[in-house]
Amino acid sequence: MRPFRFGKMKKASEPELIQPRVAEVETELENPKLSSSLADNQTTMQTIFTNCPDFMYRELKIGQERVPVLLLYMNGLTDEQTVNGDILKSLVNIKSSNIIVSGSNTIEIIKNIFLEIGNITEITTIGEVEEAVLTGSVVLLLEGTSKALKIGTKGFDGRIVSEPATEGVVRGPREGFTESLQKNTAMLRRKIKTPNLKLEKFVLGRVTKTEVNIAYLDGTVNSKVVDEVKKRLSLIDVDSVLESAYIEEMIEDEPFSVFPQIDHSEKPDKIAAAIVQGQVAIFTDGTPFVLIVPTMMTQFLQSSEDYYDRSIYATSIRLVRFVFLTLALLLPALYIAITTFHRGLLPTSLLISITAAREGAPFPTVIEVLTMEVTFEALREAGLRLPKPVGQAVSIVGGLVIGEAAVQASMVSPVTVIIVALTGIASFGIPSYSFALAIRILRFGMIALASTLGLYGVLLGVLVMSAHLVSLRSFGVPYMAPFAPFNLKDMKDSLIRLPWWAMGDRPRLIAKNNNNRQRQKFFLKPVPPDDNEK
Amino acid sequence: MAGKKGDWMPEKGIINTKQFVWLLFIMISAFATMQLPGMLIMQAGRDAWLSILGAWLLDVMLALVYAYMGIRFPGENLVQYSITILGKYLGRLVGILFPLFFLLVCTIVLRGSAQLVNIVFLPRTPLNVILVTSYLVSALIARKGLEAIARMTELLGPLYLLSIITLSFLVLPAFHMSRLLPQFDNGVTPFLTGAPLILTNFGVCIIMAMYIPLCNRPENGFLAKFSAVSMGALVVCLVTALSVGIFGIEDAQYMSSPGIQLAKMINFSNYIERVEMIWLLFLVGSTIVASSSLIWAFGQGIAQITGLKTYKPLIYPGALISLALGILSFPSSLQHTNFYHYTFPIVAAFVEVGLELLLFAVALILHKRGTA
Amino acid sequence: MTVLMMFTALAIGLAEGLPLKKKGQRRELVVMTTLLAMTILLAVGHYLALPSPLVLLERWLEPVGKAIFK
Amino acid sequence: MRKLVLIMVCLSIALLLTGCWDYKEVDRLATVMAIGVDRVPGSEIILLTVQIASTQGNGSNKQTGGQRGDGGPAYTVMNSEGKSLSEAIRNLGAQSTRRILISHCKLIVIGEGLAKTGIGEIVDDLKRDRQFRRTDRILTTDKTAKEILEKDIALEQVPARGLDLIMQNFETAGPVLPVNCNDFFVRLNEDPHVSSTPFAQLQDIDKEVTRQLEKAVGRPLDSEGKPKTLTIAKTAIFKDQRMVGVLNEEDTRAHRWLMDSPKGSSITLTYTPKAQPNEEKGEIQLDIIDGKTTIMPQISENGITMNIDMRAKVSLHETGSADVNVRDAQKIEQIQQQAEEAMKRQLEHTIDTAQKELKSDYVGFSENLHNSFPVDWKQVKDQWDNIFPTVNYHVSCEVEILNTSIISNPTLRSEPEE
Repeated sequence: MRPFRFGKMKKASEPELIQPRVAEVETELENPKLSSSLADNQTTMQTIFTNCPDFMYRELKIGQERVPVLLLYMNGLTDEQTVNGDILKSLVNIKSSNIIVSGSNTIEIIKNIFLEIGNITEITTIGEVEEAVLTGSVVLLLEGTSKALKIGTKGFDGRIVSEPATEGVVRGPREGFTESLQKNTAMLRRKIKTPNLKLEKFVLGRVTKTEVNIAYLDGTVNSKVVDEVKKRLSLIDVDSVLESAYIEEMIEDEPFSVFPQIDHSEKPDKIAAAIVQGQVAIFTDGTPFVLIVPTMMTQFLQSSEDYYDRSIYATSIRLVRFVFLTLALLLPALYIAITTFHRGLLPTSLLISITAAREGAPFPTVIEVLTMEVTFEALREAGLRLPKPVGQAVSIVGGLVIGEAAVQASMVSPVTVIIVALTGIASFGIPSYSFALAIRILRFGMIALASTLGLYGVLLGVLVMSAHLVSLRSFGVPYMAPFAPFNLKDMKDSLIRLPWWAMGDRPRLIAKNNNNRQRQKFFLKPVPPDDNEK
Repeated sequence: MAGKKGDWMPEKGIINTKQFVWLLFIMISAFATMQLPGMLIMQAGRDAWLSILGAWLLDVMLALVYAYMGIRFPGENLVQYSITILGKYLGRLVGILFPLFFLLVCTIVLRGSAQLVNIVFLPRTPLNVILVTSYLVSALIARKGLEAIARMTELLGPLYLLSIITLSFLVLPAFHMSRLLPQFDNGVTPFLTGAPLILTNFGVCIIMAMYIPLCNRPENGFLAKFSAVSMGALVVCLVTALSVGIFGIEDAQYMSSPGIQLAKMINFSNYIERVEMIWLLFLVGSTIVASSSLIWAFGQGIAQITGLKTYKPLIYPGALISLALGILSFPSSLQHTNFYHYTFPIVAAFVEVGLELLLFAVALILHKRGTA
Repeated sequence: MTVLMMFTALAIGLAEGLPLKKKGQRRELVVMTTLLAMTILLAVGHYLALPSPLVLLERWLEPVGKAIFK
Repeated sequence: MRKLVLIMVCLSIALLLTGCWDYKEVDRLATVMAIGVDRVPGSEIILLTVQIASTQGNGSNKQTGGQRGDGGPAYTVMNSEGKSLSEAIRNLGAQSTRRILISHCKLIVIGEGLAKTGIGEIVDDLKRDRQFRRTDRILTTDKTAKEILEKDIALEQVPARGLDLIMQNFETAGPVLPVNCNDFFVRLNEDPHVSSTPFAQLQDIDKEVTRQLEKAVGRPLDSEGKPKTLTIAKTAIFKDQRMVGVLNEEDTRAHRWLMDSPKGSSITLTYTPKAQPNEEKGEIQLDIIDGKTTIMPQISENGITMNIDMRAKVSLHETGSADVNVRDAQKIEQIQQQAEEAMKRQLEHTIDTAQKELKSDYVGFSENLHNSFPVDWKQVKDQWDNIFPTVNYHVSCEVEILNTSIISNPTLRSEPEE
């Protein structure tokens, strides 16, 4: 079990109390070494993989001495062609070669001379063998030695690279991550071509043995953050990690916050940009969603396309998103507060039309808004889960029934429908789905406050919410940066986006001391050719 | 995962100079724009806005003392250095007056803002409900520590300043210079008695002595206070001058909150009108944040006097005492106004000027210095 | 009001006090309880129609204030 | 964390138990657009008339849009009485199914009876009530306020809005100085305690016009039942909470010149060419585009003298039958001179009325005296009412014609002038 995180209560001087799990220690305890007898090893493996019809073992004798060799692999996880073509062929070739395969160095010779495969490691324990087989490698066992060879032949037909469904762009790369970790890291490597891009491997989940990689740019990243990420990852001890969300929830700072504190994306370009500006990406095998830490709130209101559009447009769309955010959070609450508490704020003619529209409405405004909001959430959920063609039908029926018939039947006042629809549109305007979820939940709280204390209640709600937001941190970086604490230099990529030539610095709070992006001392601002130069 | 926050948040240097300024600005302006202009106009008539300038000058001089003490006793706030200066027992006796004073200010501020909300916003809602919710929110914020409060002020302070400036622009069409004239109509007496009244209100920012040890650059204390008080004085000055110039002194002096009345006067080209609620939201938000830092200062001060490791468990009890005082001491808004007008300035002057100058003098005479 | 205040004091006492007790921070516990006791004292005093400290302060200082300010 | 949850639970329980005190559905409210106050002659009873915007047939059932379906009026008038304004408002509750919402009220009409007997108590009510605003406009009438509020105003569905629009127009241009509650109160409070409001009248303009036309065409015209028309062209003068008099149209204009500025007003003068001093050549109208009035007090041995200096930049708006060659610089000079004289006459007349007839300083003398000579003002302050009628004044005007609208000379030429 992972220690329950009330850890912040404890003093800063005590972190040594909890030892990070050291891989070697545990494997020695749990995993016996391989035996030097091939038959023993084979029995062990067969007991482990009882009732696993996809577990394959192939015995063959190699060399002139006919040394027995055992190949273990999982059918379907390995690349059949490699196994048949390369490995078997190489092993058979030993017979014809004149190098004598015998003695303790057999395994070295096989590895170094015969196998026409790149990715080979020596392993010594049963656990490692087990893991290697389960992750799609071929394990080669040899009579007379307690070492085994793990031959990387991972071959699994995954999804091909396609356009990500959740983050559509008009301009920008259209490739998205797939479920295969190797493919994903390769896509990243293709974008960042420097040895400074470090990938570190973790295997999480006792049962799922999910491979997790953290990626960062050495020399740019704040090393404290990397250490913190590694520390938190190494503390994870669960049976399964099936999606990056498992990891996200186990390493975030404030587990009970409604706000997501770790951003995720399935776009390689977005991840690459994050890594380049000093963030750490966490790749999880089996999911296209890659986590980005540390995360600030503004990131949830930014889309990767902001950086590909002209900066003036990007800035204005970001401002619009802030308006959207406010509307999505507060519009129903403000509607209730203003119409039922502070009529004065409405223009007189609007007040009269709202009054007229509500004439004869059977339910109080709060109930109306709540019902409509819940209906809207249900419609959205229904549209999301159902098969695509049906989903459209749902939205049509929902729109027609709720928007038109309910008003016609004077069950709901038309203004409420307008408000709820506006709120819905506004919440679609927030680029991050998980952040929009937080806003959707808070909206109901705001409605409750507005209906008891009016605008004053909304004020209290906003104050508590912002107090929570400013005290949040994501891996040591204040969540509300660069607004609070205010940092003028970092503002260039928050509410506004300056043109690329003006973004000379990486965000200070993320990249700490390594924040110089451009090597020039001067701006890269394009200058029209000077007439006088001619 | 122990000490996770500790790694990132050392207790010292958790606020920067900018946040320091906004903390003080919110403190001064929230406290002084609510009811003060009315009282001040009653006291100083048309010269009210001038006496704010006078008070500003006096307060800046007072700030010099506080900033100097902050540097002389590095890493110590005013509770701690009063113990250092006056010894274990007398020092504690004097030192406890500061947190108690902060609690008193908190009581007055929140009661004032709750009354305002009650009268203008929610006339049928019981005052106690408004008070309780305000206290709850400010205690919640205070419990998150000074860092969170400082960031809140950093968000709210500029908004508040902007709201007052916008307000001033919007009511400008109703402003008549002739109502502000003539100055010094009744000699300089109103000016002279007005200045101390507002000084005692500006003086609430002696709370700066609680912030200085937590600031990343304590030597900037004076600068921060200077800019905060200047902005605060500007804000109060604007509100006061506009109130006189719009309502005339006869009406303005009896207004329970001239600022709200100013906001009610907004009628910009017959379209932007009746927006006083919005301004009131900014005002009430500022008072809640300001009082959260007062409750924080109370908790911190008491914790230091009694030698506790953490002040956090004292926040809610402190807020509860303040709430009890606020509810039980004033049967009506009239008593509150009277207390604020006649009694509070005396107490404030004693604590803000008297005690601190005493500490200052004793420190100079006995050659006491901070050790750190 | 009195009952409500005592109830709140009790609630705060429990919410803040239990973790303190668990951690063995006795000093903190004592100070916190004293503060809560003061609230209860205030509330009881109000119930018995005793003047609150602020009212006492006012009785003392208001004449001075009235002499200085209009 | 547990603490936070605990507190949240406490809070939500508290909120749920207590409920919402100020919560009121918008359709349970009656939006007052204007209020009128009258007084029962010889008693303390205040008669309150409120004009409430009606929403019947205005709402969602209206599918066609535009025209109101059933043709009911867009407003309702309710009456109540009480010893004070606030009591009368409370008494409205006895007959209204909806809570009275005053914060949208934009107009307060004071009936003549009340204005003449004193408005002190309703002023206090207006200042104290949180729903009234100091930006509400105030209007006095020679009839009862009830009649004014029951009067339809052409082109507007809700008459209160119409009245408000008329006053809004006055803000930029017009002879009458529009006054909101704030200005009204402040003037009443400040030293000469004299204030003014626009003055509304119900006039039978239509009947009058029809009569004239009938005379002209010599046959009866169909003119039955045309209602009276509401006009706002005069100014009521209040002194010490009582209405002391009404200024006529001309004085109203001059009053605005003195208290506000001549800008937006106009001058009408009867042009007489210099050559034929006895021959009137018709009306000329000048629109004042920009202008400024300054009143400079001066204290000498023989008392206080007010130097009133008015400057106006005008545009020639109408020459009527006055056949003037405006491209002639001399003519322009003549017109300017005559306009100056006309203005001066007007101002003098108004000041005379203030000094002799109404004995109230609505021309802003004391204010300027106070500002310029605060020390001397203190000496005369208490007897200002006696001193004011004796104050000397000196008026000087300056008119400058800036343009002649979009044509220069009149195109209809009669016989040459000289």
